[in-house]
Amino acid sequence: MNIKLKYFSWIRVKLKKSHDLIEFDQTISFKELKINLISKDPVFQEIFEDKSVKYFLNLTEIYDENQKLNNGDILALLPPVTGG
Amino acid sequence: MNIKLKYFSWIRVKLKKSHDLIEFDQTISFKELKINLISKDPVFQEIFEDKSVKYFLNLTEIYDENQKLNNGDILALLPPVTGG
Amino acid sequence: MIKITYESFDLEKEFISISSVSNGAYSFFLGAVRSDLSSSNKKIKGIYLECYEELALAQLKKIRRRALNNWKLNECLIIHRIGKLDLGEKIVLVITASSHRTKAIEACEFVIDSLKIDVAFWKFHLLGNDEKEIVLQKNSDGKKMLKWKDIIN
Amino acid sequence: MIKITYESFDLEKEFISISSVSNGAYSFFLGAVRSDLSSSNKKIKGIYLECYEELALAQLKKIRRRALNNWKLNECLIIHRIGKLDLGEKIVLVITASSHRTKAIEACEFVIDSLKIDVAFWKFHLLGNDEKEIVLQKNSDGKKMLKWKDIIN
Repeated sequence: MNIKLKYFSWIRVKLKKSHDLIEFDQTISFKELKINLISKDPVFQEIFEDKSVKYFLNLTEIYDENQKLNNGDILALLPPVTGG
Repeated sequence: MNIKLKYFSWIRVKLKKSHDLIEFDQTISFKELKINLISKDPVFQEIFEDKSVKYFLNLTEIYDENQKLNNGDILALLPPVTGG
Repeated sequence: MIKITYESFDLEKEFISISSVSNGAYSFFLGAVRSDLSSSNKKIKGIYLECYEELALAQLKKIRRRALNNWKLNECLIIHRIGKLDLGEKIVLVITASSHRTKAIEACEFVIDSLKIDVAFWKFHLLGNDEKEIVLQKNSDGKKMLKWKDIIN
Repeated sequence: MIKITYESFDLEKEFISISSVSNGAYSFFLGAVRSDLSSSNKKIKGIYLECYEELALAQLKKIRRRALNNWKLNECLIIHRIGKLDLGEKIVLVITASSHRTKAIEACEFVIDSLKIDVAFWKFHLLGNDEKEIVLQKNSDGKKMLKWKDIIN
């Protein structure tokens, strides 16, 4: 299954990319995804430790670490917004 | 001496005119002016009894009945405003 | 900038006339002629605005000065129409300009609230066939003004 | 009406697009690019606005719906620019339209306040020589000054 990751603001700048498409053999949880990402790039450690970062799954904010992710899901990593 | 009177809103409508120029032989007070006006036209009775009417002498609101009026003064009679 | 005028105005042009790179925030209030019923339940066709111009200008200057000082605004524009206006036409425009939004918004509300109870304009409803009706001051406008007492020197 | 756009906009045209004789009062908030200093005390030359467009649209719709319902507005327009903006350029416009002014003013402030903390836009200061600085949400601690290149298209 595929998960699309979207990065914004300083997260995008830090990772030097705006998105990723990641493949997994089986369904995973948000928590498992985090562990997987940190193992690939330690920058994710800093991102996930920042309590101000929000996570939106298919345009809806998620709070539950155990949230299951499905094929085709879009997960966005958002620093505090500064528009207006 | 001359006093110019200016009428606005319902006062203007009631009196069917927007202003008056009145001559007096000698200096008078606002109170004396009122008595004089009522004697000429009883509509002024109604105006002066209406507590919501304000009086501006040369663009400054007056509250004192004993305020002296001088030659060339402009006295405006203003109902509550409704602009904006 | 203060204007009392028979002419309508263009919002973009008025904005440009006061805009500057010092301003991060502009708050506008625009009043317009609303389709309404008269006190005798007739549809109004428009309004007529009467004004004691010399006094209104002096009163508007005072309100503008207070807004500029109290909220440390960079600019404050007030335009008020007079004469005959059709339904939908603009009556009054207030624009406040500041570095920050809260000041602009609060000051703009103060200006329009003050204008409603302290400036020498009077509205008449035009009902057709030369019939007119005087618009009376709303009690709520006077009460609303009380909220500014503690804020303004 | 909600728009997220690279283009600037004309206040008069946007007003006309939502004006109606049912509205006696319109409240506008206009945010613009202010001449400011970066966290390193450099003069900013402009800003860059990033956006997660699908999410921002959904969030703006929710805020607009809330404003319309809560203040019984007749209309609410929100326009937000994205991309590169020079000093003085318009960033955001909110217009609320109501029969009465208090509702329009309050709702307009609600919309801009909500937008500032709940909608997926991010600002960068442009400092010249390809130098950029992320603008932090107010009250947030820690500065994240970053120099980067290939972000702006």
